[in-house]
Amino acid sequence: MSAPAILPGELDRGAERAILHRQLERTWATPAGFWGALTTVDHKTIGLRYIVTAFGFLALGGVLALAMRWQLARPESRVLSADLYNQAFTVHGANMMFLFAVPVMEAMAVYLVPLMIGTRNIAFPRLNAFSYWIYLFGGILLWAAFALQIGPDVGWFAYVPLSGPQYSSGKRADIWAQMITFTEIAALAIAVEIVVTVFKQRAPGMSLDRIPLFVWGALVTSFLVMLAMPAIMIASTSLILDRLVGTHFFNPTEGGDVLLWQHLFWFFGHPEVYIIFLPATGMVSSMLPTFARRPVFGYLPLVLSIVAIGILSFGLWVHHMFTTGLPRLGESFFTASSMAIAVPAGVQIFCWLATLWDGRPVWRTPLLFIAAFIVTFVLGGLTGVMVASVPLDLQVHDTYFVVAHFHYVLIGGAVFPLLGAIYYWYPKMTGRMLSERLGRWVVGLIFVGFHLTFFPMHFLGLQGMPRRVYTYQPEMGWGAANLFVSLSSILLAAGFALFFLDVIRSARRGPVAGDNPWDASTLEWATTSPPPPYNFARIPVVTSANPLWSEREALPVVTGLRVDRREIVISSVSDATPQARESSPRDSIWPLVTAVAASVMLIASIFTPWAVVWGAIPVAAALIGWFWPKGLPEDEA
Amino acid sequence: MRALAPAVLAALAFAGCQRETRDFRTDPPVLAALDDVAPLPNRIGGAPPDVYVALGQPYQANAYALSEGKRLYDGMNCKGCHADGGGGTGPALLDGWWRYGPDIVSLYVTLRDGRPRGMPSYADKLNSEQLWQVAAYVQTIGSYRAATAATSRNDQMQSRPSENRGPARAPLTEPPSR
Amino acid sequence: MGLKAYAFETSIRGALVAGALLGSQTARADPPALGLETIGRLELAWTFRTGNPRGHAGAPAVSGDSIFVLTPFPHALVALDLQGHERWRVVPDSDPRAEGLATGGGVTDGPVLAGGRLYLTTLDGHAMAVEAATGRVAWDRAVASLDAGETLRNAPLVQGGRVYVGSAGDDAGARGWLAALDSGTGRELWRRLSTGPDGEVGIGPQFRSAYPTEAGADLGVRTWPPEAWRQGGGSPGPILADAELGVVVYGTGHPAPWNPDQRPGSNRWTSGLFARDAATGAARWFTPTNPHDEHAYGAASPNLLVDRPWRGVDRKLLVHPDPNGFLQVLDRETGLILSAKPIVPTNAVSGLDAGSGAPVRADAKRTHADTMTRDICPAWTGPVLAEPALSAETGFVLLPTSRLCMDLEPRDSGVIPGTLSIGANVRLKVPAGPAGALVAWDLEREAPAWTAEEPLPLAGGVLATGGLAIYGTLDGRLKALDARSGRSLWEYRAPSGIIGRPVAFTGPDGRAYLAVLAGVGGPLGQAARGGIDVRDATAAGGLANAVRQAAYRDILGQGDESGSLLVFRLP
Amino acid sequence: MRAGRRLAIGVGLGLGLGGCSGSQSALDAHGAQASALRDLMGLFTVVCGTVWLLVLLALAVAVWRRRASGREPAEPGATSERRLGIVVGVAVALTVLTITGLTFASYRTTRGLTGIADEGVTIRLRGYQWWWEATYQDQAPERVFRTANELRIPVGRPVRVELAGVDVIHSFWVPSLAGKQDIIPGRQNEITLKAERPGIYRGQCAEFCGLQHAHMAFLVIAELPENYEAWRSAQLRAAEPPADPEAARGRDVFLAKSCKACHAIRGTPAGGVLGPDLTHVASRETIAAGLLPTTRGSLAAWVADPQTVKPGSKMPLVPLDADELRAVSAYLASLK
Repeated sequence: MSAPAILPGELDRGAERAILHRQLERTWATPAGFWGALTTVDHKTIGLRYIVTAFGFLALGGVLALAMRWQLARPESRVLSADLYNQAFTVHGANMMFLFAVPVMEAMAVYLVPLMIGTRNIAFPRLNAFSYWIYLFGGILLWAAFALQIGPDVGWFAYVPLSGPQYSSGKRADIWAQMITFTEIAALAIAVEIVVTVFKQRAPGMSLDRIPLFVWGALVTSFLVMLAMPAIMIASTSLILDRLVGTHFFNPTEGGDVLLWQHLFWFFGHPEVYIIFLPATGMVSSMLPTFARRPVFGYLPLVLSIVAIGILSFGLWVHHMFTTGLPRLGESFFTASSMAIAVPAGVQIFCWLATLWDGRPVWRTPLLFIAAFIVTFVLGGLTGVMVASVPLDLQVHDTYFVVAHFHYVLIGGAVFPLLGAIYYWYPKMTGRMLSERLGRWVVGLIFVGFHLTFFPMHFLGLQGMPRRVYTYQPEMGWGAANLFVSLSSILLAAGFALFFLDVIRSARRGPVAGDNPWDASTLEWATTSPPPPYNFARIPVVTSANPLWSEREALPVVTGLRVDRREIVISSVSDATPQARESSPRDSIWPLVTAVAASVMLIASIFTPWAVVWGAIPVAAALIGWFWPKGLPEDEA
Repeated sequence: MRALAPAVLAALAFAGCQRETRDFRTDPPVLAALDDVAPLPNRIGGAPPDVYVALGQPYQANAYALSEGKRLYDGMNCKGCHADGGGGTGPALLDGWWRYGPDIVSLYVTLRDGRPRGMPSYADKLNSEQLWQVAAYVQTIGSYRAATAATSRNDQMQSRPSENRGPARAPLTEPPSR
Repeated sequence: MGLKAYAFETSIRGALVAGALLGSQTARADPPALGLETIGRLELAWTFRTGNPRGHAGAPAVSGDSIFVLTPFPHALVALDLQGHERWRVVPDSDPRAEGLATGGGVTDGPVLAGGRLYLTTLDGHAMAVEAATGRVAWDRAVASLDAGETLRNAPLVQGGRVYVGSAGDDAGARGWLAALDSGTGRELWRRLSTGPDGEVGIGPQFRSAYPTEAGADLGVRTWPPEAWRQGGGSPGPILADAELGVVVYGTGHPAPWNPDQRPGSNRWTSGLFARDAATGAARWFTPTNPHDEHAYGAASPNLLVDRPWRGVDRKLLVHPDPNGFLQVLDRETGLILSAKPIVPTNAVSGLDAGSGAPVRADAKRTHADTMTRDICPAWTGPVLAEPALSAETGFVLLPTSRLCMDLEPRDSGVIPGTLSIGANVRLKVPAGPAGALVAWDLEREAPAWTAEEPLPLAGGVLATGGLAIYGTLDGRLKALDARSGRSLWEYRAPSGIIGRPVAFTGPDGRAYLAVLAGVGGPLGQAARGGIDVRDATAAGGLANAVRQAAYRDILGQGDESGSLLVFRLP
Repeated sequence: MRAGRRLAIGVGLGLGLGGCSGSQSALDAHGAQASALRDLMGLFTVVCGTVWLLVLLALAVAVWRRRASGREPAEPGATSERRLGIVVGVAVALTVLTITGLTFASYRTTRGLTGIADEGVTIRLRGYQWWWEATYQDQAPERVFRTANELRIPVGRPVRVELAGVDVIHSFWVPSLAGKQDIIPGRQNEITLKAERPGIYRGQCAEFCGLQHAHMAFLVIAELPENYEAWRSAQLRAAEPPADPEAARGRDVFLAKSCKACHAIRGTPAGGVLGPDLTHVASRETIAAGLLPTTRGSLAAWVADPQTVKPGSKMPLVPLDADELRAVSAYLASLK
């Protein structure tokens, strides 16, 4: 008790651990209570919040999917009206892509990346908080609109002219376009944070070849976000301008082009799939060694595959447009590039199989999810090879075959690893384990339910059932398969329900986990579960790709950081040699204020273009407040 | 604060609610009742039918109805005489000077019964709901009334400022000469 | 020189009839006193306000000491003495529904004076004969049906005891027709249509076209999709008569609707030139000038009959300024096109195919449904809307031209009774440079002798007299040029734009008079009148778009409330 | 009115049962294009299926193969690492080979699709929300006519379908005959059909186009050339004046009510273009874009209450009393 505290401005030169903890706690902790919840900039709190919100949207989107399957269970059914069904599938698609899949992958990165690379907070933590609020408001906008029957009804890729001013009256398409703006701002903010965090805040010694593969996935994903999202921002902004101001970007009569929309959208839309998929492969690569009990096979090929997929993903957007009558030569190029992406994807699969082959698998729920992922994703990838072929795409494009294909890729390729990842990192996030027994049920129900639901859709598509039909005529002969699919979807839903139940129950009642329950090798397991606000009392020093396995006794650490202000270590890009101490911002209400101001501006601009002018004033005021010096220690240097 | 944002959003959305509902099927009795206008003896102005008021004047405030009105305006050859509101063979509608006034009942009567100087009757071309849709759309062309709902812009040749910008505003200074 | 100039003073837009053939009632064309030297002394004697705000096209008729004015719809026929006092006035009953069919500003033309009677047609479909001396209506016949979308715009042609009347109503999808009435009683002698089976069109054994494309039975049906000819348009333009040959010659209007994709085929007998037997109406020849008309040009422009040597041989010529921008010279005995040269900048048509006489269209300016084609020159209004004149002193053809271009977007349009099924969105455009010009065309050289450029298109007719070219402009200037050089000699500022044609005559007092109707309107002037909102670029057939351009804006404010007759006199 | 309404609902609900049939399966190929695509589909399925099974096999062996036990993380040995590396390398090489092979197979099929000689029938097809308008083209304009929601084509002759956009994007798809091609405003696309045997092939709009995207179907009826020519000449004729008095009354009702403003019937003053041309409506197998079989009852149901049968369609409810409805349906049913 009488041990001397570290004085303000003094550095941690090997202080006693308890004192150090107390000091760091005082510096880094988020104030308790409601105010603290609004002002926090802790990447763990925000990351968790993000994850929970995204799973909330997943549940809502799932309910919509069930409603649609109810409607489609019988021919000419009238459970949902055509109008409501069109809103339902649009909101389902937009919700799953923009409010669940991308945000949840980024949220996992927000939570895990600083822990995995051994730093105390993400770069630009206030921007991180702002990103969450904007995302939340965008999600609320979409769902509030749907609840009020003004949900967008133009499909999640909102092709013009259907979503244009003439054929989509009212504000439905505007809400879709503006929701895009919200989620894109949020995603871009995170992408910037992740890139800076990974490049400049790695623990000393974590050179490029020691970065965990999930972090590689998150890094490449962030670059994809930064390169792809501007295309959709341009597209959705042009659409809003067409609709609100009367420009003619997509009006062929006045010199615009309908296909411009599709090019812009898919230039974003295809990388979007990899934005979702790459972090998932990173998760697999990071989890697999823990359960195979050996380091991952082919670290370098895996990293190169991630980068290669990231690059190739920009060269295949046209395979969504094979039926639009583009020149055949160009289409052939995109066939080749679409097929080529199977190669790096194959490299990853083979490396994982090799890891399993050579390892000694421990069959816990995350590994089960990984196995389910391999089985499902390979199938989805192979149907992907089919749709990449111009002639085959002419038959299966816009049918249930494609519906099946992308659910295989997205659920099989991203959601399965994600669920595995939740099982894997849940103890780190909450300090408690999820139920292994329920976990096996979850894997089983979801795996079986998924395949029973989506596999028959391949055949429905080949039998001529187009996607996005709110009903079909009884004589088409699709009734039995659709009924089967609808019934199977209940099984799938039951699996997800069980998962949610487990997650909610275990948060309080699960067995206590301890720091490193899986005996994993990466840095996030080097701190307590859940981690303290400052992540690491002292920043670890990394000497290998699997630090917790190679340094089993005690990790070497860095000392010499100030404890009376938020401070992190800045290191070099390639070798991660320490370069500087840098302050990290404290809690602030201004990100929320800015987010509210920006939301008001964006939503009001659906109704009048003048909102952009008048709405910019509060945003500017909020930003001034955000950056105004407060006289805190963090303001120094 | 966290609860406020949804509340504000909801309030905004509720305001936009009526303008978005889409009722595709109007019962034949309602259709019949919608034709029950009571124009004044000079056939300018008058009372809309009770059912129209009871429904909350749906056609003037509903974006979908206005868009349908616009579609019919084009499809029923209104453009042949009135262009996109600028006039030609028929009088202009964009300006603030209408022969029979801006009242919705006048517009309805004009469309239904025609007017002597070349305006044909559309009673045998549109049903009463469609007549209301066209009347409501035509009303948005003129400069008389600020509307809560805007029509869509055509993807055709741009002939005047975008409808979505709001009601056309005319300089009500010079009366036309005819 | 062997040149025989027909007289062009007989007022009528479209019914330019040889004065010599009309007899002594017609005023003389060559008032000796009005000429290059005297024009500068011309001064306004009086004006007469008609009280009608529509565009005043055509010219008054003059007889002795009377001057007769037919106001636009609703019509009034007014007889004035040479001091401007009203003698009598006839106001025919009018059907206001005609306003709904009055496309292109709804300008009308007339009256025509012949044999002591005034012949006139009304917009709402009546043909009338009125005693010039008393104003008594001799006969009044309803010949056109408003229910079918027909109106009457052009002045009748009176010749050889027959009154020829041509319908209007292409934009309403009415089948065009030409009818001959008995001038004494108004009884209909024959009526020939511009589309449909040979019997109705008047194609028979007499028919001999200069072009093989016109051979075949029932082309008026077979060059249309099934039944489309029933709404086919093709209303006659101004009619000319050649008594020697016993024919009447006129151009037919564009096919309906504008959208070419709704009417594949060459759409006979629209958009071409017809010569018909004056007595029976049987067709003598037909020369298509814009078959399968994609730009709503038609061929109903005002023509000239000229007899003169052509490449060494004396020929009876028809000078036809086609709306596609080419001045065509035809042999009016056979319909053979002898020459075709552009008189305004053109890009829609690059030339004529020698074998068929059909225009060679530029692919870039072809039009299709739902597709916008930009900058088509000339615009649908064509280069020459009003009467050209032959200057007897110089032999030049004086053409009042407009150089407008257009953007055109055809759209599917249905035939809905009582509505104008135009089926196109159109914007007129003023190209760079002058928007109009008076072109003196030298038939000998097949090239312009001189060109007097104008900031605005010319929409009124030209008077050629005493070596002068006299014409009015849309911004209200009445001008006289030297017909040899185009040098400006005299100008008068009228209270309103002029789309009428000046007429010169010698009064009983022996003094030279010049009369012209002022009152802007018509397809190129109606936006000046109010009632058109130029913020809509497609308003008034796309004219609004041109008016929004700086070069055309002068026309605004020319909308004097009422039209007026201006009468000038040499002191 | 009430009778008509009841009739409407009765037929509206009971429809479909006796509806038209017609295959809409990509696997049931009856056209040159569709057959080529089906064969390619077979090749891809076999190759991809094999690959998938191999991966599953590898996974199964990797999971169940016998190995030393122990939970301690093991640092892999250099030889096993090299051996694994070779296996993975070979697998990647095989992947590259397979992918290249499939790509070339795909190219070859594409070349074959575009190589169909272009002669015979040309049809200009336009997609509207939510029906199809077909204009049969011909050098002779008098042989050009419009019909709707049904294409008749001669067997064995290539048929060029020009796809012209009017409102939003639609996609023309007859799975049994050919792949799909989008109809895009502002662009000209085309597709060639060639039916190998007579039959009724159903097609449907494949690109989401709004409310009634689900009910935007059409039939392609392939007939022997002589039947096709007979049909074509019949279509060229104007509608016959109705023979029986009820149908004649129906025509009068049709022309007096708002039907004429949107529909055209050649041979009558009705000349609207907002809806399908009805000149020979009763000669078509279905009405309302493949929704109902053409019978007098379904015509009556459709006219009486289109918004119950196809909610949101652009066909308005035209108030008719029971007599008028009967007469109009008799008239429409007479338009063979």
